[in-house]
Amino acid sequence: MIFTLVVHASPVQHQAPETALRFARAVLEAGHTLHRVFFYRDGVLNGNTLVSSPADESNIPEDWQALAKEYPLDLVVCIAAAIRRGVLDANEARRYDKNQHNLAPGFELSGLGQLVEAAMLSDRVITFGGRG
Amino acid sequence: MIFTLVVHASPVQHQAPETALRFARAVLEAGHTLHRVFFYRDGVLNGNTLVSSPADESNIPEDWQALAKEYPLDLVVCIAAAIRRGVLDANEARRYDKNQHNLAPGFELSGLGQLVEAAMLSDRVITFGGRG
Amino acid sequence: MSRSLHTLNTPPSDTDTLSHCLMALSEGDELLLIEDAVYFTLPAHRHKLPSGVPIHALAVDLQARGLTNATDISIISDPEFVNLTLHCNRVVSWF
Amino acid sequence: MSRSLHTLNTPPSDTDTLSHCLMALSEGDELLLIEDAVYFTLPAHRHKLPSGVPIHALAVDLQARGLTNATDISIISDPEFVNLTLHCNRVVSWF
Amino acid sequence: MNKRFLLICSRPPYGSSAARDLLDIALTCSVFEQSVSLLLMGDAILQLLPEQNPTAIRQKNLNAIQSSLALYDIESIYVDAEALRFHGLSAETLLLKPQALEPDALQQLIREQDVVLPL
Amino acid sequence: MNKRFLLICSRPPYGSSAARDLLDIALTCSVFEQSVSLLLMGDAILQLLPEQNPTAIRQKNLNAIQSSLALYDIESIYVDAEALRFHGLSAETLLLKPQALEPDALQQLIREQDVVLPL
Repeated sequence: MIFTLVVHASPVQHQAPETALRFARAVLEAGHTLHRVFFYRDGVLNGNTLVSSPADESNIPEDWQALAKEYPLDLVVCIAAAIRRGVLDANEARRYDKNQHNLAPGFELSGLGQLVEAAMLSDRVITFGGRG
Repeated sequence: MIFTLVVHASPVQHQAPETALRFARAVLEAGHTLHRVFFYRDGVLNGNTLVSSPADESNIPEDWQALAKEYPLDLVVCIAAAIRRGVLDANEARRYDKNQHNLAPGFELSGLGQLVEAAMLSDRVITFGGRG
Repeated sequence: MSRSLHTLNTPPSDTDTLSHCLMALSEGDELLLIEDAVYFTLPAHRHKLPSGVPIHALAVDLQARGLTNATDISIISDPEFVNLTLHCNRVVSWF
Repeated sequence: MSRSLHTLNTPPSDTDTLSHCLMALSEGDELLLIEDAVYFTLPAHRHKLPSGVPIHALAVDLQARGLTNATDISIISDPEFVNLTLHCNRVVSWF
Repeated sequence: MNKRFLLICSRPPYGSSAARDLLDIALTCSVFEQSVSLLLMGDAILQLLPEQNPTAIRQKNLNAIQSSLALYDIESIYVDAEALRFHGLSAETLLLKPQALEPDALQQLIREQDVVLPL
Repeated sequence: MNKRFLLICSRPPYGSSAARDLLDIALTCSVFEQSVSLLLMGDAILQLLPEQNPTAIRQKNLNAIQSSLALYDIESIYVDAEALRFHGLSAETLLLKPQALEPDALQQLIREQDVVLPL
């Protein structure tokens, strides 16, 4: 079975990204294909590499990266949502004249087409969202 | 009269930061003192300098900075909330071993004590929050 | 007399937040509708707000949402929002 | 037979989201309570969920919140959550 | 490949970005030549009130984006009938002339979909 | 300078960070030697259920933080009586032995405050 997950909520403030991570791991451990994880709305903050947690707390962006080291994983952050929320890769930082950037390695900025295409190719699409 | 504002919600996703900005301007234009604006929870994202808006859209971090150029303004971002959400100044970036940082100029990272102290010294404390 | 200004920014469907706000409203307090709470000015919802308390709504939020029929509510500007906070002893925000 | 799995993550106080979820539930669908929705397993709320539909709740979320009295609900693990999505034709999330 | 997409929203406009984010997905579905329907539940029917003017709160006018939906062949717009009753509105006074669905028809609509994307 | 702070929360624990963020403010008020009361309304009373164990969802156990409140002299913990009825709980079975307030007493509590901080 081919899965696509959609994450709408910011980590720390909402539990949804943590639930999505556990679901993603369960999908992969069961031998299914995880075609893509698409981050939209405040969910783009899952790809912010500057998230820094005290040693005894979870770090959601690092956890997605760790999962992507164990399994091939396509972590796509909606570019329009990301730019408005201040999650930039080196290219977009140049375009918007910023001298810093913060998209976590292993994540990629791309358009909403990547969500629709993933849904077209997947057997199951599951959204993890929060209030707001 | 001395005011302190508290902002809990992320810009773009919630309207609350925009309402807080308009209220802050109205306070200052009426000749009152705005002792501090304190950003907590996802509100720390108001201080993310990487927020980049298309030309015809508002940019909340830039708007706070613009207001701080017109009036003396103390924009304090809760340091514990900011670190967990990936809003770092150069110091914190060093401490957490990150080679980028994104706290907007004009904002300052500090502790929750700055909220309590501001509330002690102010006549009115007003919170702008959103669902979540 | 100790008076509170309550601000509410949730739509009428959020009955939980509304009930907390109403439970906390003392006689003599004032209520200001902002953001999504301006939908309480629709005729279907107006009766859900108390009648013994002055009710205000932010003009910019009504205008944004296409709401024009708030006849018995005081429609206020941002500077008037600031003034309301001066006339009360504290502000309590419900969101 | 086309069957949906509905996931719900809002607490019982959010009557709006609950009503949308219930309105959309077809006979034969399944309902999974996650995150704050596991509070529906409290005796005071259990009757608010339909009786003709299989109801599941995520074990980790019940455990986190100190809820242990979900007698007539299937308590499932993350791998079982994945399996539920396989047995339905689509997933509809309510949040 | 053509799939049936249903986008479900239950948030009012402007208080959050949900209404606008919904339209962005809808337009993208259309660009990819997928069948797309919108189901506005609860407060989301308020997105279709006419004469919105969010200039002073510095947001884009949703009415303008909504009026472009027909150009993208997005014409299946549904609202839940209970929401109309709750807000005291009728479908005829709303933009885009949405079709009001009672629960049975709403459940039928969902059963016909390949992908449901909530916002 | 001593002011009376009231922190109001209406969110359940773990689904969002509100419960924990509330406690962080409460402890800070205490460090600054301010009078601080907590008012848990609606779902926030669920923060006081015993035997929470959020290890598997990788959050800190709120019960542990709550049990430190007394060390900081934070002992004015209120819940709204209607929330107890809604959730079918009684104040005696909740941690921290909160005091249940009917609307009159709740309004009185708010009128006594200098600063109200909602979460």
